[in-house]
Amino acid sequence: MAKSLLFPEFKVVRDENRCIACQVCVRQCANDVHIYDEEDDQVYSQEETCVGCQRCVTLCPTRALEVTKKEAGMRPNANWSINHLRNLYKQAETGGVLLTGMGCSEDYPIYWDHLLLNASQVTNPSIDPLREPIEIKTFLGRKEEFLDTDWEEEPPVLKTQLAPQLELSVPIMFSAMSYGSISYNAFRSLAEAAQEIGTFCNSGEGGLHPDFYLFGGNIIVQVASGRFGVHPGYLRAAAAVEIKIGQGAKPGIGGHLPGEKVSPDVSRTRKIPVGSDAISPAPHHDIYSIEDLERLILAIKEATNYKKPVSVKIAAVHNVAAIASGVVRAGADIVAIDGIRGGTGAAPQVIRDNVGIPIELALAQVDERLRREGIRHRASLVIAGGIRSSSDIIKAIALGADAVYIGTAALVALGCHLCQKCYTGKCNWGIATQDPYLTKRLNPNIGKRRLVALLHAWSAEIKEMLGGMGVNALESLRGNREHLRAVGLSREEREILGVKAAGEGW
Amino acid sequence: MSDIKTRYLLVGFSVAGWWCARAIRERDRNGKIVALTKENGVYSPPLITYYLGNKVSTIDYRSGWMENLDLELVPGGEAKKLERENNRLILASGESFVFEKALIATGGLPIVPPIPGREVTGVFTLTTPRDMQEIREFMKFQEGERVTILGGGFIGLKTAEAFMELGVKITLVELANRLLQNMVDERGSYYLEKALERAGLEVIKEDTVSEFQSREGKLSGALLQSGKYLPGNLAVVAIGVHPNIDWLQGSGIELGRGVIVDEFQESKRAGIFAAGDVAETKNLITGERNVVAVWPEAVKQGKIAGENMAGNRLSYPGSLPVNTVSVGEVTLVSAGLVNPPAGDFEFLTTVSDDSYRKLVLKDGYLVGVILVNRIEKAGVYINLIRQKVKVESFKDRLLKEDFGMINLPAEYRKHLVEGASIEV
Amino acid sequence: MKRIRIHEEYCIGCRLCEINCLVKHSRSGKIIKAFRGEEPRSLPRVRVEEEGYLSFALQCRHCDDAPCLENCPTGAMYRDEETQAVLCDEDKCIGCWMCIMSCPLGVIQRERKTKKVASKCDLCRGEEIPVCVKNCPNEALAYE
Amino acid sequence: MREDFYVPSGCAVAGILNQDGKRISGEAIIRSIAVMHERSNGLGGGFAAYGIYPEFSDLYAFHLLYDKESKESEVEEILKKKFSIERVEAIPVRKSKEIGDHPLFKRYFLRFKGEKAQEEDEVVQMVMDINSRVEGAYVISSGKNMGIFKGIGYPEDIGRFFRLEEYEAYCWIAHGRFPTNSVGWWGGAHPFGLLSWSVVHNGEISSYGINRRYLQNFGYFCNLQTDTEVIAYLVDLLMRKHHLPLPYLKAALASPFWSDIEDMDEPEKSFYRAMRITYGGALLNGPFSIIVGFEGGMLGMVDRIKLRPMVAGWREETFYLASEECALREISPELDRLVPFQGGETIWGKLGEKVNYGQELAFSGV
Repeated sequence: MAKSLLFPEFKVVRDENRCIACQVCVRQCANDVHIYDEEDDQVYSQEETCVGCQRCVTLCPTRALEVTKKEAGMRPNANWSINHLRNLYKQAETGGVLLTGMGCSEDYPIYWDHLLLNASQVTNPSIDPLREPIEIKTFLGRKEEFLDTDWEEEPPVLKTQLAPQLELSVPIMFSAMSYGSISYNAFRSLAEAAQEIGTFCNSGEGGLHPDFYLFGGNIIVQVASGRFGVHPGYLRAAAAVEIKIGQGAKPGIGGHLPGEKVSPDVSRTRKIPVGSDAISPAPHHDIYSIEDLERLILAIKEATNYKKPVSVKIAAVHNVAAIASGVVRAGADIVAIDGIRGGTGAAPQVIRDNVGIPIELALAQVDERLRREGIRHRASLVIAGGIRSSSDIIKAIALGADAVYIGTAALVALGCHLCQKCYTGKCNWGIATQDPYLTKRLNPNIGKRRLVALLHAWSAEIKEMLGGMGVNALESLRGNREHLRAVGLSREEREILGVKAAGEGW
Repeated sequence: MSDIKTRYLLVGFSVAGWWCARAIRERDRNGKIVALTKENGVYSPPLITYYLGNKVSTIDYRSGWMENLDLELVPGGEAKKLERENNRLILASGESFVFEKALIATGGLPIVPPIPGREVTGVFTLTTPRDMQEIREFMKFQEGERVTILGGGFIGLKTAEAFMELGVKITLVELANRLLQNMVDERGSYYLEKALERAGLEVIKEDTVSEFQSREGKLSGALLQSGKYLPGNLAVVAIGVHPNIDWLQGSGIELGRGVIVDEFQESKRAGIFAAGDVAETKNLITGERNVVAVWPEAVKQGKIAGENMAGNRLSYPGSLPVNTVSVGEVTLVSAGLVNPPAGDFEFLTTVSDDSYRKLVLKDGYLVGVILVNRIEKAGVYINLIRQKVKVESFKDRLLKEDFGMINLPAEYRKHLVEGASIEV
Repeated sequence: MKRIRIHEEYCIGCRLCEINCLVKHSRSGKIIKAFRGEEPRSLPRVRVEEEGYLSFALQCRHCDDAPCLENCPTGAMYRDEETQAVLCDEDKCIGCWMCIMSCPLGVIQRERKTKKVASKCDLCRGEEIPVCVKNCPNEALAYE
Repeated sequence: MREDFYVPSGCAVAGILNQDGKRISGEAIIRSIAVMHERSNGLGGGFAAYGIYPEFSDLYAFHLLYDKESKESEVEEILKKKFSIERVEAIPVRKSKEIGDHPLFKRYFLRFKGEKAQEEDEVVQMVMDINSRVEGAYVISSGKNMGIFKGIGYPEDIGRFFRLEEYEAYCWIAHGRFPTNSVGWWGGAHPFGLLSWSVVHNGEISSYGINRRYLQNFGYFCNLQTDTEVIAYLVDLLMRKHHLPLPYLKAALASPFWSDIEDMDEPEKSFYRAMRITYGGALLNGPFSIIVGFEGGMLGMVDRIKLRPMVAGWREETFYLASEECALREISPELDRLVPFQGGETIWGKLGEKVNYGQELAFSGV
């Protein structure tokens, strides 16, 4: 067999003075990096298979381990980066499309980091969230332009019936991550946290495990091109239904759950054979145009008695504003837009890193376009794709989002270390795996607690920032770009974002 | 003398009596309890040999807990007669007690066969503190260069264990062709005998003492049936005990080898219970009636009798012979049916130079276990026998190196690891 | 009483409980020294049992009706008034192994040299939370 | 001169309404607002007066401000598209040393010529057109039988400049301004008006950015860079187009907190919930106390946590509103009742209606 030219990506440094050969690292590595030699009573490491997940480093009781990026010995070359070389070797050896997990890791501008928030000084008091209510409750769904009301009654009687709404206690939801791509315990953590917080998690295209029907009131179920796991009970169980057209990590292509992750339980949930790859087609084969989407939206509304909002998720692509407008006109109650930094369990690396546009620009354009067309109220706007902090969220709200989806951030809260190997099914943190030896590493009680804590923390920060702006209700910030200023952006970028330059007054 | 009235009368206050009193107190805080013991206090019988061997400095048994029991202890209270018609018990001292409920827990008495010369000074039994004290005093004056122990069963070995610590030469005389024949199988005996040999013990099998010879009323040696002569001025007869029931003749209590009790530890006379080495119960495995004179069964029977005397209705699942012996470098554990009769038994064994483990299965259930040296999981096996857990499906794992609770059926295991209450 | 509860579905088999227990009951109390400087190495009083992908850490349950305690002829096994833990007084222990024979969980270990009970969970006397619980990275053990 | 500056403001507000419709001279309101001199800084003052043009009560009275006289004909050409101009005159002013340079003020009495059904929308459209298209001309009021008078200066000086003691109105509202950013533009002063609505405002609307975008959805384009403008448009949208009656204006503009809505009983709860969900973009946030003048009455409203002061008072048939109690006592030393506003509260008075005493307070001694 020809020698592989691939070189280890990581270096495992073991401090022999600290190592007690307790073998915790050996037991925790699903990639067999650490090996115990009984004769020598020593643990050795072989770096070739290390993915840099840091599981061993975290659990080592004597802190004897360090895993660092290995400096490749090749002559530095600005054009032929180490990553390019690795990929070339790998493809020359395998002849296949390179797969990866998580979101785009390329160095494109992150506009959140070029947007600054406002605060009150003198002319307008800031509001102290410890002493005054600051409201961040959010409703998703179509809003009426006008309420036909019989004002003679006391209280007045509404003649207009409100469209179905999702009530969120925080403007943060958990992105679509299917049971299959993530473990039962990971999904359970998300669902329980969503329920406790009063928000929603999204089933992804993974169907709904029977255990999770219990959380249906806090779950948005997805209907995607593979239609995995979709049946009437599934639609009925959920709080809302989302038609997935595209995903930020892989716009234009379908989904792929490697067979390694199709365990018996996943197979039952998805209604596919154990061990078979679950491949969702690139398009929905019943949606070849916007009219077809309208038919599907209507069909789902009909199937759910017009009781549930229907969301349509699209990837942020060049013409996203016009597409979103069409989606709203097709009857979507919620439009979810996923930017280029959106995560995935498995995607071709070349697509993930090169297709789509940043969500900040997409959001600004979609919101503006819908307002210009006078249809902004007809759908809520949920954005996703690389939201990292409460400040990203509050900036998204100010740009015009009703709420955000967080995926990667939630997984990181659960322990993900972004090793990008979700597609292998060997997640050492028990998140993106179905291996029962690994899945139990995520205790859903801990997972839920951490997610709840994260959302509490972010809520508190959002309230602090809102209070600082002198705003005590989130709706007063939503689309209120006067509270944003741009630094280090070109005029063109500022125009696209609809944000003035830092230094400009009102 | 007038009668002393009591709600509960415990006749004998060794381990069965002690745990009976405790069980009564769990249910009845106030009812009067009188406990009779012919000894001077409450002691732990197994410690007698350890005390002799200087391994413990007291034979006291949990006297620290006595206060909580709130009972009236009558030392030197040897029962003489139980009236046939009345709930009245008369002591050798003439005192009499009228009770509502009684526990007979008078234990066992050593068996001493009618060997000529058995009464001479220097021939002892070793089951009571008094025996132990006598031996100690005897040894103070006459340095025994040889101790002859008659009996190679459990009691004989315990006795041997005690003397080994004292640095004397020990000869063990056993009538059967191997030691500990009731507790272990032939291979078990082999490991034991090897260990004793290494420890310098002399073992004479298929032989017994035909006469204790004496000089001036003091033992000078033991003449064996084979004609062999074992000089020495100290001998211990340790061939076993039998239930102490003679005083119950004529009391209307049904007697077999011991006091015959039902599954509630109650004798044929309502309100009168029996437990411990004096009680004849059904064997958990064979269903045969017999007296199983071991500590754990005494505890269980005492507790159940106590519960039932105080108004509960618990039943005893049956007796299981369990025992453990450590002599020299060998430790043995035995439980249940270790020498089963011919029939449908299955045996699982592992053998190594210094260890031996044997499990006896019948119809997929564990019924007996012998462990030599590797005894750590003894309790697990014994509980499988007690709880009658079908082991068929995981029998291949029972003797694996890392066998543990994890190999057991989840339901059984979870019940145990909850720990709230272990069924005994 | 407070007990260590086992959540076997979350035991990840890392054995950090054993490691921390060993250190807690070592002479130095320091992890590297306990493993590399102390002879003989102390024994953990908790054991991780494994079968397939299933595992759990098992230590004495401190049963209400503790058979080891009932069957101990010397009273070496006793129940601590304060914590309700079943503890072994090594001064009283004579190494008769009645406790081992009685324990349905097989969690009592013996020290062959001293012929004493060597490895019996003591709920880390003096600690608010036993170290196996405190150091379980996945809360597979709980003290409640 | 007009600049695109947003001007945050501190300010004083005051209002007088005679609920019997008795007309009173501007003297009283000038005294009332003058007492709160300290709340202004001389960079803006203004008044709205209702019932001042009884002889033209069915005509639109447009008050025009011209920075550049040359724009008059351009404006008049636009007006003529939809109106017949019945009368044009300069608004009489009195020169004083307090008021220096000033723009030209003219008033037009206009009769609408177009389709009745679209009348008010078309008037609004016309105002938007002139204000956004004609540089140097600005419609400062566009209602019937009412007018707005405003400019740069202390309000009492502006009042005298416009000779308001010569006008008689059943309702007066007034504003004294304290902008922290000096802008020398008369049109930026308050009140801000559209049709017969007039708004004076003490505060800063931190929701301005979204209120403005919300209004765009309904064809209102804000180009004055003042948050008072959005309030006026919101009032027009809600009250004229969406028919919200006075008691429910606050359900949209200063909605109860969600926690208070949760505590309500049905069907009230559903109503407030629906209002808030629907009118989230109209919610006014930040500190404010505002007085809205309208045909036949006036209304006071404060923000949800009452970050700016306002009191209401009554004496017989007269209803008073002001930032400070002293402004009421100045013109009516005796009051039948005095009520400080609670967070999110609205208190209003209307011609011919019985006195509305606002909410009963749980504590006394105010």
